[in-house]
Amino acid sequence: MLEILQPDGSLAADAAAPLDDEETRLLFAALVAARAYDRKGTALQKQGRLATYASFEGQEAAQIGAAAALQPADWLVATYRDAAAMWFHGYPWMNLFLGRTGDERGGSPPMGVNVLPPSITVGAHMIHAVGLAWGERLQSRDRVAMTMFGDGATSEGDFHEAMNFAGVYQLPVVFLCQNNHYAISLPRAEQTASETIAQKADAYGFPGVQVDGNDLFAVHSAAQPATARARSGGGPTLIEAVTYRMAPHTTADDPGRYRDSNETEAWKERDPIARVRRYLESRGSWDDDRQAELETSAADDVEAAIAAAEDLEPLGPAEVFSAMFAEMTPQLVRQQQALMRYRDA
Amino acid sequence: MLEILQPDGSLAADAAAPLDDEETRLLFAALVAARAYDRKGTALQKQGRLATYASFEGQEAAQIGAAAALQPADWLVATYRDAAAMWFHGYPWMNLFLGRTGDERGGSPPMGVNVLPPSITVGAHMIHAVGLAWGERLQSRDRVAMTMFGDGATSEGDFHEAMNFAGVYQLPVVFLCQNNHYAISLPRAEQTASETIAQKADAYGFPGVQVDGNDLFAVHSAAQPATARARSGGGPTLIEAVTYRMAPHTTADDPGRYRDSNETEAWKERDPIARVRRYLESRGSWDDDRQAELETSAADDVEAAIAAAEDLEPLGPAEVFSAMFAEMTPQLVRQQQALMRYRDA
Amino acid sequence: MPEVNMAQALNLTLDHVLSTHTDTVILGEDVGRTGGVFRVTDGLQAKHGSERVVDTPVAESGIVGAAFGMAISGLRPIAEIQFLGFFYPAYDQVVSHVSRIRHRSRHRFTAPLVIRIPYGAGIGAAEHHSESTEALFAHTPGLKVVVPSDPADAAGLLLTAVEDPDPVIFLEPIRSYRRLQGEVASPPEPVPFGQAARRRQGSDVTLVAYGAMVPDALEAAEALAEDGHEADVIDLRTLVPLDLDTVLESVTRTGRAVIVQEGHRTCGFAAELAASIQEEALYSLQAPVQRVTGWDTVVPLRRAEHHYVPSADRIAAAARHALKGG
Amino acid sequence: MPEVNMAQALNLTLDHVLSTHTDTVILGEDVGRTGGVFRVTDGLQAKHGSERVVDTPVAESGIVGAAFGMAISGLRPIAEIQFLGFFYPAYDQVVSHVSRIRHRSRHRFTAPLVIRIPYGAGIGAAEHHSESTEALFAHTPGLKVVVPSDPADAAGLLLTAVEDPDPVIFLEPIRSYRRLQGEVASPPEPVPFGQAARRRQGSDVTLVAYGAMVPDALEAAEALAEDGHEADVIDLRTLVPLDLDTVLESVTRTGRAVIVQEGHRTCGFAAELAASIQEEALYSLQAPVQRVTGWDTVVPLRRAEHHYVPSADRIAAAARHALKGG
Ligand SMILES: Cc1ncc(C[n+]2csc(CCOP(=O)(O)OP(=O)(O)O)c2C)c(N)n1
Ligand SMILES: Cc1ncc(C[n+]2csc(CCOP(=O)(O)OP(=O)(O)O)c2C)c(N)n1
Ligand SMILES: [Mg+2]
Ligand SMILES: [Mg+2]
Repeated sequence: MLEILQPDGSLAADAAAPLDDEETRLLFAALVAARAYDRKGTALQKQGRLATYASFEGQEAAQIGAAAALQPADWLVATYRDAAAMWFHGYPWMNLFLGRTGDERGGSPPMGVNVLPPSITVGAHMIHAVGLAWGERLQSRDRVAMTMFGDGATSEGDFHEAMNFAGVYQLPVVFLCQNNHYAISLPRAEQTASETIAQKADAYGFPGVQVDGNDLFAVHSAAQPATARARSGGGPTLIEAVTYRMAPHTTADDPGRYRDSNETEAWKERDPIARVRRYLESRGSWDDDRQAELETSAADDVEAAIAAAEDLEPLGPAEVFSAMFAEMTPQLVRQQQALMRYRDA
Repeated sequence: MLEILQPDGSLAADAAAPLDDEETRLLFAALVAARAYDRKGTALQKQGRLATYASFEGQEAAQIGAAAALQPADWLVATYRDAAAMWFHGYPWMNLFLGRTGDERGGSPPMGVNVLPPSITVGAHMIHAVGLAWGERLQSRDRVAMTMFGDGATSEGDFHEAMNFAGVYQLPVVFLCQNNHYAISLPRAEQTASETIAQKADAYGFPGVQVDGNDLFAVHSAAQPATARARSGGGPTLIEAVTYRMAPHTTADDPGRYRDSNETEAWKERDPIARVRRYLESRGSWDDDRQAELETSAADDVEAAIAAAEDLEPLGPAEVFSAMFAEMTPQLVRQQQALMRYRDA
Repeated sequence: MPEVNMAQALNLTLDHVLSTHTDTVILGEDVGRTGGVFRVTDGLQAKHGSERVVDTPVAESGIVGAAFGMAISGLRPIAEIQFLGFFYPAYDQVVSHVSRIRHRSRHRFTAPLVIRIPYGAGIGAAEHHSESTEALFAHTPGLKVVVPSDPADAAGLLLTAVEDPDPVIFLEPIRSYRRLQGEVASPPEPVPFGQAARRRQGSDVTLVAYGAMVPDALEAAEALAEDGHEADVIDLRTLVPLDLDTVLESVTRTGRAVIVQEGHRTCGFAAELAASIQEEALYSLQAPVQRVTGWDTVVPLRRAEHHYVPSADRIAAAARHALKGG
Repeated sequence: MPEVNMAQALNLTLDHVLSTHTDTVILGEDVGRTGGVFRVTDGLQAKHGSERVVDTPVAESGIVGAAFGMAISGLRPIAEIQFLGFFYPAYDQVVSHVSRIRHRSRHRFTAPLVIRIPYGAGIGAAEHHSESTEALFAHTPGLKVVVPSDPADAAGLLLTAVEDPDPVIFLEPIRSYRRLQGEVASPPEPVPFGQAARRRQGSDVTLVAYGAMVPDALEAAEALAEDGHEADVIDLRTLVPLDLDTVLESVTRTGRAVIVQEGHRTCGFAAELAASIQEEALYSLQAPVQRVTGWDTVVPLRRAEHHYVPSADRIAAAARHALKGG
C-alpha cells in the first residue's frame, strides 16, 4: 500500500511530496470546504431540510486527491457519497444540496461541467465512464473519464463488465475505488475473498494499485500518472484508496448494529485533513489565522448554497412531465392535462 | 498450462497418467460415444429434424475428463454445448435430442439425475451451481456442483457474481471454463485483456488453473482434486480448459467469416480422442476390433435415442399451459379454455 | 392479540417460518446484522444464526441466482432485495430462469422461493427508492405476485408464499410498513392466494386497489359516502393469481369501476383490469372504467412526489366522474 | 427502386447513417466480422471500419451502459442486442439510467441512442429466442418504442430513431426479416414516430396490430372480406409515442376492435389499448374490445410454438366474435 503523508504530518521515509506548498494549500482548502459542506449536510438532514444524507467524512482526501488529477474537460462519474470530488471538479454545492432536498434540478450542473449527477444505484455507473471515455476517443478528444465507487460496488456484475470493456478497448478510464471498509453493514472481508481490491485489475489486464486513501499525497501520486497514462493511450488503471467511513452509512443508518465504536475511534487518528494541516504547519505554510479565514469562507459558501437551493420554488405539476423527452408525447400531454384539470377542479 | 497426454499419444516428460488402463478405456468409450452423438446431431439438423445444433467436436475430453471427477449425486449445470458432460453424468441422449427437436420434455431427465437442463442464455447459470452447492451444504450433504461455460461467458456480469459468491462463502463449486477460443465470432483475445482466464480466480480468492483441454488426463488431473477439495470444505476452483471448437458455432453459423481454415486444420492434430486411442494402443490396451465394436454400439445408442425422441407426440395445446405452476391459475385456465374453444370451432 | 405494524407482522412471520420450516433461509443485503433497512428481519440472525440469515454482497443477480439454486436443491429461500429500484440487475435471473425452470423441465425441477421487495413511493426518498413496477412481474409468466395492504395480510400472505411450490414476488408497500396497526394471529394464519378481500361494501361504484393504495381507496370511499355514494372497495391482495370473479361480481352490480395503481400508467396492472372488465362485463358498464395511476414519468423526488402518487382525492374525483357517466 | 427484404432495408439504412452521420457507431455481439446473426450489419465493418462497427464481448449490460456513456459524450450509438431474450441483463441500464438521464438532469444530459433488438417467435428457435416483451419497454417512462412491420417502415423508422434526441428501443420482428419484400427509397426517407398507418380500409371492425402481427392481421382481413366483412387494419408502427387518435377514429366508426399482440396477455400492450379505447370511446363500442395475444406461458419450443403465436385464423375468429357482439 502506497503511503506518503503520515498521520503525524511527516513524510514517510524515502517519500517525497508530490505537490509543492502552494498546490498543497489549495487542496487543503478544498478538504476543509468539503468537510464544511458535509457537516452542514448532516445538520440540515437532522432539521428535516434534506432527505437522507450520506456523509463522506474521512474520505475527503481520497476524493479530492483523485479529482485533482483531472483536467477541466475530463469526466467524473461518481456516487451519492462523492460530493467532495464532484464539487472539486465543478459541480456546485448548490446543485448537490438541491438534489438532497429532493429536486431533480440538482442533477443539472452548469454547462461545461463534465460531471454526471451522482449515481444512486450501486455499480451501474462505472460503465458510463467507460462509454464516455470511449466516446471521447472516437471524437478524437483526449479527455479522460474517472469513476468513483465503493468497495461494495465491486460485488456487482456491472463492475466486472466495466472493467472488462475498459481493458479490452484500452480506454482512458481511471477507476477509483474508495474502500471505506463497509457496504452499509457488510465489512469488506465478507464482500469478496480477494485479499485486496486492487488485485482485481489483473483479471482485466491492466494495473491496479492500493494506496492509503486518507493520505492526500498517496492518492494524488497514484491518480496523477493514471490520468496521464490514460490520456496518452496507455489504458485504464484501478486505484484502491483504503479509507474509512467515519459517519453512519446515511443519516438513516445505525452503525452500532454492525461495528465497534473503538474501530471508528481508531480511524480518527488517521484523519485525512488533520495530517495535511500538520504537514503545512510543520513547513511554516499554515497558521491559525489562515485556518480561521478558510473556515469562515467555507461556511459562507455552504450557507449561500443551501439558501439558493431552498429559495427555488419546487417543480410544479406540469414540470413533472416536461423532462421525460425533448418533446412530450401525446400520452404525456394527456396525462399532464388530466393532472392540471384535476388540480383546477 | 498443465499437459500430460500429448497429441502423439505419449506422456509428457515427467508426467504420469492419472487413470489406469481400465479407467482410461471407460472414458475413451465415452469420448467415442459423445462424438457419435455429436455427428448425428449435425446430420439430423441438416435433415431438418433438429432445430439449430451446437457441435462440441474437439471439446469431448474437456467435458468428459471433468465430469468424470463427479460423484453420482453431484450437480452439473452446463450449457447448450455440453451434451457430452451432461450425458456422462446421466442425462440421456434421448432428452438431449428431444430438447433439440423443440420439445420441453427434453429438459426433464430421470429422477436422481442431478443435471439441470442446458443453459441457453450465456453466463446466468454459473450462479445456479453456486446456489446448489450452498443449498447442499446447508442440508448437510457433501455434494459438489460443477458448472461448465465458455470463454465468452466470462464477459458477463453474472460470471463475476457467481465467482465472488463462491469465494466469499467458500462453496463446493468447480468452475470449468472451456476456452474454445471463440464466442461465436469473437476471438478470445478480444473478449478480455487478461492473459489467461484461469488467472481471474485470483480476483475471488481461490485457485485457478489452466490445462490443455484436449488432454483427457490433464483435465481430469485438475478436476479430480478440485472436486475433492470442494467436497471436503476447501472451497471452489476455476479450471480453464484450453480447447477449440472444430465446427461452426451452431449449424446456423459461417465460421469462414471470422476464422482461417488453417487454424482449424492445425487443431485437428490436437484431436482429444485420437490421442487417447494412440495411448491405449501403445499400451496394447486397444485394437481395431474393439474400436469397431464400440463405434457400432455408440451408433446404436444414438439411433435409439433419436427414434425415442421422435416417437413422442408433440405437446398438445392444453399442455402449453400445464407446467407454468404446480397448479394452473384461473387466468391460465381461462386462456387454456379459450384456445381449446377456438380449436374446436 | 397485540396490534403490530406491517414491518413487525412480517418480522413475526419470518421468525415463525425460520422456527417451523427448517428448509427456509433468508438472504439479502444487510438483512443480518442490521435487520434490514426497514428492520423487517430484525433480530433474526441473532436468533437463527448467520447460516440461515445471510448478509450477502451487493449483488442482486447473485442473490436471486443463488436463491434459485438453493431452491432447486430442496430449500425454500427467502431473498430480500433492498428496494424495488435495485431489483433490475436481477431481472434476467427472474424472467429467464426463476420463472421458467418448472416449464423448462416439465415439473422435474422447481424453484419454491420468495423474493421480498419493498416498493412504492410516499416517503420522499431518493431516486430509485420509490418504484412501483409490479406490472413487470405480472407480465412475466410463471411468477406469483403478492401485494399485501395491512399487517394481518402481510403475515398471512407471506406464510402462504413461503409454502407455495412456485416462485413468489412479494411486494411490501414501504409507506405501509408503519402506517397501519393491526392484529396478527400467533402463529400467523395463511391467507390464500387469489382471493380478493372486500374492504367496504357499496353498490354505487367499485374501487379496486392493492398494496399501498388500499388505505387511500378507503379514504376516498369515506369522502364519497359523505356525498351519499357508497363504494365497494376491493383489495386484490394477489395480482397473480388474480381474483377477477370478485371484481366482475362487484362491477356487474355497480356498473362503475375505478382501478387504482401507483405504477406508471401505460401497460400497468390497471390497464389489465380495465381490459378484462370491459371484456367480461361491457354491457353492465354505466361509465368507462377509470384508471387512477402514477404517470408515465420517473417518480418525482421529494419536493414534487405528491404530484405523482394517487391520492384519496384523485380517487374520489375519478369515482365522481364515473358516477356522472365518465 | 429495387425490392428488398427487411434485413436488407435495415442494412441499407445503417450503411446510410454511418455514411452521412459521422457521430454514429454500431456496437454489439458479432455485428462486425459476421454481420450479425441475421446479417443486418453485413459488410458494414468492412466498409466503415472496426472503430465504428464494433464487435463486443458477450455482455449486454456493458454494451448498453457503454453506449449510454458514448451518447452522453456526443455520439449517436446504435447498439444491437442479439435477441430480445438476451436483453434482460441490460434491463437495469435501460430502466435505471438510459431512460432517465434527461429527467434526472432536467435536459442537461441526454442519451440519443438506439437499441436494436430482434424479437418474436415463429421460426421455431431455441428457448429465449422468441420473446415479445415490448410491454416492458412501453411501461418504462422515457423510452420510445418502435416496431416496424415491413421493409420501407423499417428503413424509415430506423432513420428517425437514429435522429431522435431520446433513447429508442427498436424491435425487429425476426419472422419478418425475410418474409416480405418491399421498395425502399435510396437514401431512405424518415417515417415519423407517432403516426399509425392504415394498411386496409374498412368500416365493420378495426384490427390493430404492429410488427410481426401486421401481415397476419391483413390475412385475417382477407378472410373476413370473404365473409363480407370489411376490416380497418391499423399498424401502430410506434408504441411510444402512440397514435391513439387514429385508433379511436377507426373504432368510433366501426364500433368493434380486435387488438393483436404476440406478447404475453397480462399487462401486454393490447391491455393498454383496450383500456384506452373503452376510456375514450365506450359509448361507440358495439362489442367488447377483443385481445388476440400470446398466452401467459413461456413461448413453447418448435414443436408446440404454433399453439402460442396468434394466427390469421385466431384473429379472424376474434373479429367474428366481435361482429356478433362479443
Ligand atoms: C443496485 C443497488 N443495490 C443496493 C443499493 C442499496 N445500497 C445503497 S449504498 C449500498 C452500499 C454500497 O457500499 P459501497 O459501494 O462500499 O459504498 P459506500 O456506501 O460505502 O460509499 C447499498 C447496498 C443500491 N443503491 N443500489
Ligand atoms: C445472455 C446471452 N447473450 C447472448 C447470447 C447469444 N450467444 C449464444 S452462444 C454465444 C457465445 C458464447 O460463447 P462462449 O461462452 O465462449 O461459448 P461457446 O459457444 O464458445 O461454447 C452467444 C453470444 C446468449 N445465448 N445469451
Ligand atoms: Mg463502502
Ligand atoms: Mg467459446
